Amino acid sequence: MSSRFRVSLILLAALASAGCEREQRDPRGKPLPEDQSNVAKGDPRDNAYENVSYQLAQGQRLYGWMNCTGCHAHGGGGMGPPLMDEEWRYGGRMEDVVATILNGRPNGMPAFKGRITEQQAWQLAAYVRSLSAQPRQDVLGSRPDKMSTTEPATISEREKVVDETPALPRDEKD
Amino acid sequence: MKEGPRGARETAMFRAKLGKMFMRSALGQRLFAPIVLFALLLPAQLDAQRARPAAGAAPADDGQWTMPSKDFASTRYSALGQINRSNVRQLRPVFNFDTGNRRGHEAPPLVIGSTMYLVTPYPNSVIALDLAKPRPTVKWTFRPAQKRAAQGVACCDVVNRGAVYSGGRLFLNTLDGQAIAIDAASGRQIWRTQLGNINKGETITMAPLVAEGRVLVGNSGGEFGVRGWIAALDAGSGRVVWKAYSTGPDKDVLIGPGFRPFYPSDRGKDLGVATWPPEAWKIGGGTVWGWISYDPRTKTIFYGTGNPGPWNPAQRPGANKWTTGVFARDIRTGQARWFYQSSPHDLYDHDDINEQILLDMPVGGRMRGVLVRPGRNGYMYVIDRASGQVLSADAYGYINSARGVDLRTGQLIPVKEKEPKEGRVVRNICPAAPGAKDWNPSAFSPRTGLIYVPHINLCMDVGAIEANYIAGTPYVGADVKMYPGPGGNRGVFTAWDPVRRRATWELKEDLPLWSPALATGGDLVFYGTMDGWFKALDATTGKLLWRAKLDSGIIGQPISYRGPDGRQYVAVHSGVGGWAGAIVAGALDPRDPSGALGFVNAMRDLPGRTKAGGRLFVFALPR
Amino acid sequence: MSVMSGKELPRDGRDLEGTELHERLEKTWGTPPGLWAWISTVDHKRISKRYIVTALIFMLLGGILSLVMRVQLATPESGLITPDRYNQLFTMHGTTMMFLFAVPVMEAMAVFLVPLMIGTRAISFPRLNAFSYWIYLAGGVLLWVAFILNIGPDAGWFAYVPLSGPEYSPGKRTDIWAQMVTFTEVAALAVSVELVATILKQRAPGMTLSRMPLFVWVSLVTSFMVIFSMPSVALTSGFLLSDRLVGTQFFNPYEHGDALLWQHLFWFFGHPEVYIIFLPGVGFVSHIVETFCRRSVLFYPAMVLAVVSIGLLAFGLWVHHMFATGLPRLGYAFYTAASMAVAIPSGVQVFCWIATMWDGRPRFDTPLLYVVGFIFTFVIGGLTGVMLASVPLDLQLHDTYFVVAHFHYVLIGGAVFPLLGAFTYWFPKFTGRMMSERMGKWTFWTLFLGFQLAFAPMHWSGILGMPRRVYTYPAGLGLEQTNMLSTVGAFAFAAGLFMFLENAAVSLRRRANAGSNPWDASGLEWAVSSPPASYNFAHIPVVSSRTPLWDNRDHLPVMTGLRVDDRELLITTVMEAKPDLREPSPVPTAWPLIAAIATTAMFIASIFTPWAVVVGAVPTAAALIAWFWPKGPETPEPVIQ
Amino acid sequence: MRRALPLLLPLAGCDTVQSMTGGDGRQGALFNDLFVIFAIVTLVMLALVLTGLIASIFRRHPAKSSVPGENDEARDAPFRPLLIGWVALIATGLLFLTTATYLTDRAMQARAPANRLLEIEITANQWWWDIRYKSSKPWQTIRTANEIHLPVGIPARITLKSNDVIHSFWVPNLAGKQDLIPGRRTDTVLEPKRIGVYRSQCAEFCGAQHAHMALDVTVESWADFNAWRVRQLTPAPAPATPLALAGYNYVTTRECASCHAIAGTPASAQVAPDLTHLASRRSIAAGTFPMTRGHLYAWIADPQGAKPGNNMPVVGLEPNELHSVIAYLETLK
Repeated sequence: MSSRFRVSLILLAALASAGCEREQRDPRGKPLPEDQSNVAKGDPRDNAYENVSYQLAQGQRLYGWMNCTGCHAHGGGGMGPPLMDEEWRYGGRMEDVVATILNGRPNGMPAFKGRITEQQAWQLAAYVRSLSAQPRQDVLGSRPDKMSTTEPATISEREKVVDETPALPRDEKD
Repeated sequence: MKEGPRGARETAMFRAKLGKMFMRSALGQRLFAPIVLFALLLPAQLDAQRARPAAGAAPADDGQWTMPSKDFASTRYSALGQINRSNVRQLRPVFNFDTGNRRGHEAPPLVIGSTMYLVTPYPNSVIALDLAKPRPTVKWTFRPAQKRAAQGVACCDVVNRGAVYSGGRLFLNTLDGQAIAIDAASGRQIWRTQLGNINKGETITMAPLVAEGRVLVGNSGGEFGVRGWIAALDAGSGRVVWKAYSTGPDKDVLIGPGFRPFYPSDRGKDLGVATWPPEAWKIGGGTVWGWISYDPRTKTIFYGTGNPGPWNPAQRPGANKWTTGVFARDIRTGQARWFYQSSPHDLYDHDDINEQILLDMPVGGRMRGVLVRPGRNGYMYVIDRASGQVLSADAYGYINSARGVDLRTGQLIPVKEKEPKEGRVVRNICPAAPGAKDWNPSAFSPRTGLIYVPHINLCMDVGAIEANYIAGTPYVGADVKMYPGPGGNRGVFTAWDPVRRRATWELKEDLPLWSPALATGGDLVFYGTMDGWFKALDATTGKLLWRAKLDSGIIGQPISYRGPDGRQYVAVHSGVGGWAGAIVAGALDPRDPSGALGFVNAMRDLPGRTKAGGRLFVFALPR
Repeated sequence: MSVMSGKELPRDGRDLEGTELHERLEKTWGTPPGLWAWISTVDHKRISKRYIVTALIFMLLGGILSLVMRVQLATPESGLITPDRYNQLFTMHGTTMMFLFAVPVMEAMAVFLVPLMIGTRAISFPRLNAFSYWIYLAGGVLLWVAFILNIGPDAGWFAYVPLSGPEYSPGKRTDIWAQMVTFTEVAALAVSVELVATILKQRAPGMTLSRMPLFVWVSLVTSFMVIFSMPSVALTSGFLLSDRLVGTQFFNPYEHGDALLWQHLFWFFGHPEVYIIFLPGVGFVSHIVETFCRRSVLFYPAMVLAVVSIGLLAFGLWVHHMFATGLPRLGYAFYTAASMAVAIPSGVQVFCWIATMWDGRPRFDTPLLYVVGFIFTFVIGGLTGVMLASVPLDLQLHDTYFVVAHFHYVLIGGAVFPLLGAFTYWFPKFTGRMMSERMGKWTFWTLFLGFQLAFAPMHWSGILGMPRRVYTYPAGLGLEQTNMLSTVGAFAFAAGLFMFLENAAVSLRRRANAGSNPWDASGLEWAVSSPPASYNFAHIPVVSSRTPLWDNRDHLPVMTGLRVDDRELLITTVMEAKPDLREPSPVPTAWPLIAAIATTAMFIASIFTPWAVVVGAVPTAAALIAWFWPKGPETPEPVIQ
Repeated sequence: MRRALPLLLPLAGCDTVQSMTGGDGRQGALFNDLFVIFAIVTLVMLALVLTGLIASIFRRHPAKSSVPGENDEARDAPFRPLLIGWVALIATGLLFLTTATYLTDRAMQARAPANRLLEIEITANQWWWDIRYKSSKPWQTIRTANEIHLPVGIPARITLKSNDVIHSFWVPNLAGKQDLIPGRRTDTVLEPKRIGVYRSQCAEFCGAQHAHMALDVTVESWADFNAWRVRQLTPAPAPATPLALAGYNYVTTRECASCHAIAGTPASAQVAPDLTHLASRRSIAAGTFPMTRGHLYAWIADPQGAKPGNNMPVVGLEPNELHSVIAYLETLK
């Protein structure tokens, strides 16, 4: 009985660590680590933001509030490049995305340093990475309460449009 | 033009009778009939049944192409007739030139003498080609110094709509908000004036208009909460002579005692403030990024103002003067003469920046000096040039967001259910945000009296959300998905008879038409499609006579000119892009239907049908 | 007519008596000691006891949460717990009390009592009964483990969308809540189906519908209510899960979903739910009143009619939870009238109990004290309910502490007091031991006064403008005193509950001394030994009145003819309870547990990936196939008269 | 009669700024009348039940010897008229209450003529109130937050919408609740009868800071209201001191300007409360603190301290920045 009890305790602890990480709600964000010598291992804030549902949800809200949508749409891009594909012009790690957001990039990405807090930049970066399915998929909610951007709209039924071109002797092509 | 309606009809009847009498007489039949017929019928057509370009605004064709709209009346009509309906099938490319740029090429080539000038999208290089050589070569290239960050605040691809030649100089605008004059011979910069501030989201994409020694320039950035303006620069020095804003107090808008709008709703003090919530006019848009026409007789410019910001209408209750309307201004002082607002309190991003073709034509039996403009909102407006009165407004595309235009008040009659609302997607709004027709201008042929309108047939779903203004970032407040309108075709090419107020013929195109039209004296119309077909139609019947597939989709402005060898040439840029082609030019992800402000949803097939490019193509008949 | 038998059967035990019969039956029906038997048992009494103990543990846990909340609210702007945690606390409190305590404990009481009251040897579908317990346990454990891991739901027990939707409730908190609802509704539906079948088809011969004990009537009505209302919440929590997990648009107003759809569907379940909890209390009270006043409850037909009409009315007043949403005003009048009309059957019941006390010879033992406490508290709760039915009053009182006070008066007054009375009353039947009467009286008064102290001031808190579900309130609004009183009262009430459990625990350690009918009650459940044998009745009793043990004090007529070497039940007709068939009853098996484990794994995994539904369907189907695999001809045989 | 309600509520003591007993609005007063009617009827019913209960407990019951359950059905009969009477009494009472409900509801619904209405639009957000006073003249639209002013005696139509989850608008002293539901538009009318200061609080659970989502309601004379309205239309004054100027520069160009607007400055963001007349308001952070310098410091230095989970981030201002920002904000009267 006691060994079974111990096993279930261990299982519970494992669950706890998995569950707690995703479910943490820290409205102040994670402070910068004191010791920066371990940079090679990656910033410890990576997981604290992108595997935490609350931070991703905050990032999702800020993505709208800070007008990211205006240029990058809901990941498909527009004035700015798409964010939902695998391509990263300036690097796709959390630190790179945060740097892009805070410092801007020369071809038009404005710098948000001084306009948003560093914590918000991390939240945004986590959300941006989720657009291309980088973090765990069970962390972010399925959809926001906004217009669906996963379904194409086709209210007017599209008919096949016949090209009314007569047969030509030859089509010029360079 | 003081002929009354009865007078015109009687004159025409008299001439017709006279013609019949001559035809019946043996003498007439044998000797004089052809000559007399020609002499009698031509003026009859011009006077009674047909529109013609405004007197003085469209001088006789010299075979050159000095400004994007061809002339001040904006006809895009070349009188050259060497290429005509019978020989167009032999048209073939004579040379092409790679601009080295892969974004949307909306600019036309200019031809002055034996030199052709090209303007590329950002970085807006100007390339002079020597046409005198058998294989045209580059005479010089001008690369304006400009800020790279400007690319980030260009709403709809980093396009440029062309330069203007005047008095030995080329004038062009750069994306980062400069107006530049260069010496056409050497490519040397003469002056440059910084007009726009990209940190606020201001860019310039329009082609300037030069007249009376003034260079007219307006800003872009209606999706960034900028305040729209048009400025007149001294062509010699680049000094700003006047600057008229599209919102704000009358003194900023250059509204003075000479302002006589036709409709009472446009009269009143400081309407540019009073028709907005407090402070909203400062970030209210009304940019001037489209086409300017000029009537030299009255020294009046006509231009349209862009959409109010943000798109979400709930954030700007009121009529939002002076956005989405047409201004008539004195070119010398900038003082407004009249204004007409086609979409008060715009709901759908229906910028009113489309071309205005200045015509003299019979309206209700009387010749009137009018401007005709196919509006974004789907109505073909005929407006009196002198008074600003709307003489007619007829739908030329499918519209379900409005019931029509009340000609008594000039007001658009909106359909309440189609008004975008916060919290709920409004579906199936037609026409969509780019309107029934976007920037790409129509052409007018005095030979057929028809206006050739390349336009689009898209509807959309809009989910309005509260937009947040942060300087230098988009200020839109709407999620949009566009899709083909009724019929399933996304583009339409319409030949519109402005006198009879209806389409003479119409051609469905699968893809939206984003390229302007060109009409020629050979009774041909040219236009391009986004999958790269360059087409020539019979101007009277709309029959497709010739087409050629180019390496990339066409959104450029086709022109026609007489080369140094005396032959007629037709030239156009390929290079897909712009708002409609952003999915290719910007390599957008088709999985997100809201991409490019919702245009991606309608263009998901485009990447499979064309690729990015940027190349000038010149066609001619075989020697 | 005392004996009706089938044709001569060699093994039917008709000639057996006393110990030999007991041994034969115990061999057939009993559960041998050992873990395996413990897992595989299908005895309704054992499963009911598990249910009750589990539900009480959940009640204690939920109660502890309420004490923490009361400490937080004792003083204004208290910083004891964070708002995030507080929101989890009240959500867990409401969810635990409604889904994991109140409904299961009421159904568990019915699972124990109904077969005994109607004179049958087992509940129908006993394996389903076992399955329902395991599923219920899994749902409860899921919720509480999640809470301990800081994944407790935090959107309130009615989880209004869009707050509970994918955008505003990030993480898995609400998914766990919604899936817990799925677990408990499966369990409740299963039990309800068993009860309906048992009540309609397994009553002792002669127990016509008009002789059915009131608690059995109540169980029948609540079971039907569960069957009709639970699908509504199943549907809507399914919508919520699919919105949250696969991005459907049921509740997204932008995509023409509707936030109010949730409220309609939830309250179409939620309001009947209140009566599902309260009606068993009516049954308990009726039995206690009868026994301790030594007189059957007045106007049995009126009582039955009242119960049935409450059951029907319960489905016609869900909108009174939604008066503030701005629905069309005209419709409100109907819901106001329907809500107020509930006062009529309730008034009839209260009248009948009081008149029974008046006309009977009441002996104020602890169970009857609970009835008195119940009547006082429930009438107050009912009258504030009449106030809340009035639209103009509700628009002010809605979602304030006035409502909190109201529903605690109704639910604690109307359901928990009768339940505690019922525990005391049937404790000898469950355990064979009496609870301490002296301790019981102390307990009652502590609970009663503690309750009034805790909840009466909440009416004032509400009127002074305190909304419910606030983790704190500002000073200076006059809320300090009322909240402090409530906190003190809550602790007194908690002390009372502790005394009750203490009393039960101490009593359990005493010698079994209760005898089969310690209270001299009238129902069939008192005809069997305390605690009842595994087979309940050695012979199936035959009934000729509503109070068989009072009317046949010397010898209860019985019928024989059921096998003793195999599990067999007597099936009677629906209306007249005439013997009809002999139906085999399933033997113990572990398949319900295995099926429950498979189902649980599928439900929980589906929170993390929708593919779990597909993958998890395989083991679930396998377990069910094994469970239902036919084991030979087991057709029911007719009873030959 | 409306003054009778407090008498029924001994603990209430006095009317507070957030109490149903106030009856300071037309609907609130009608509520009080109806509540008193209900209270009287229900108390009478309660008294009847308790009388019966106590009487049947304490009456002298028959001797214990007789057999239980004997002749029960026969003994039911004498109680039948009593039961019928009791049911009739309840039904009459309910009918009376239903009628009173209906009449009160009708009276509450009675709308004033449209030309006398004040039009206000309230948008709920997690966890603050966005207020717009509409006008047929768009430039006279007022935007403010977490505070409404109402002229006494004039009905104000309030249009309600929500930007995120369901909230409920409730000024207990003036009128009942009305939910704000995303995707729907609801409305209510407030008609204050007495000059005073009241407090409104969100009444539908809306997430982490539901408890701190309050709205100050000032009911004042027509003249005072108009003065307030004119003041609200004026843009923020230019900063006068060097310290305020430093604050102005920070507020209008840095993090603050990404969410807040101050009329007359470049800050025009709209997702957070408008700050143009911040210092003239009664409270900070949707009724969380009173408007004092100390609380302003506390709020801006650490918004997650007293209102954890709200959407204002911890910016981490340096002390000198904090001083200047506060100095500037205090000029926004």
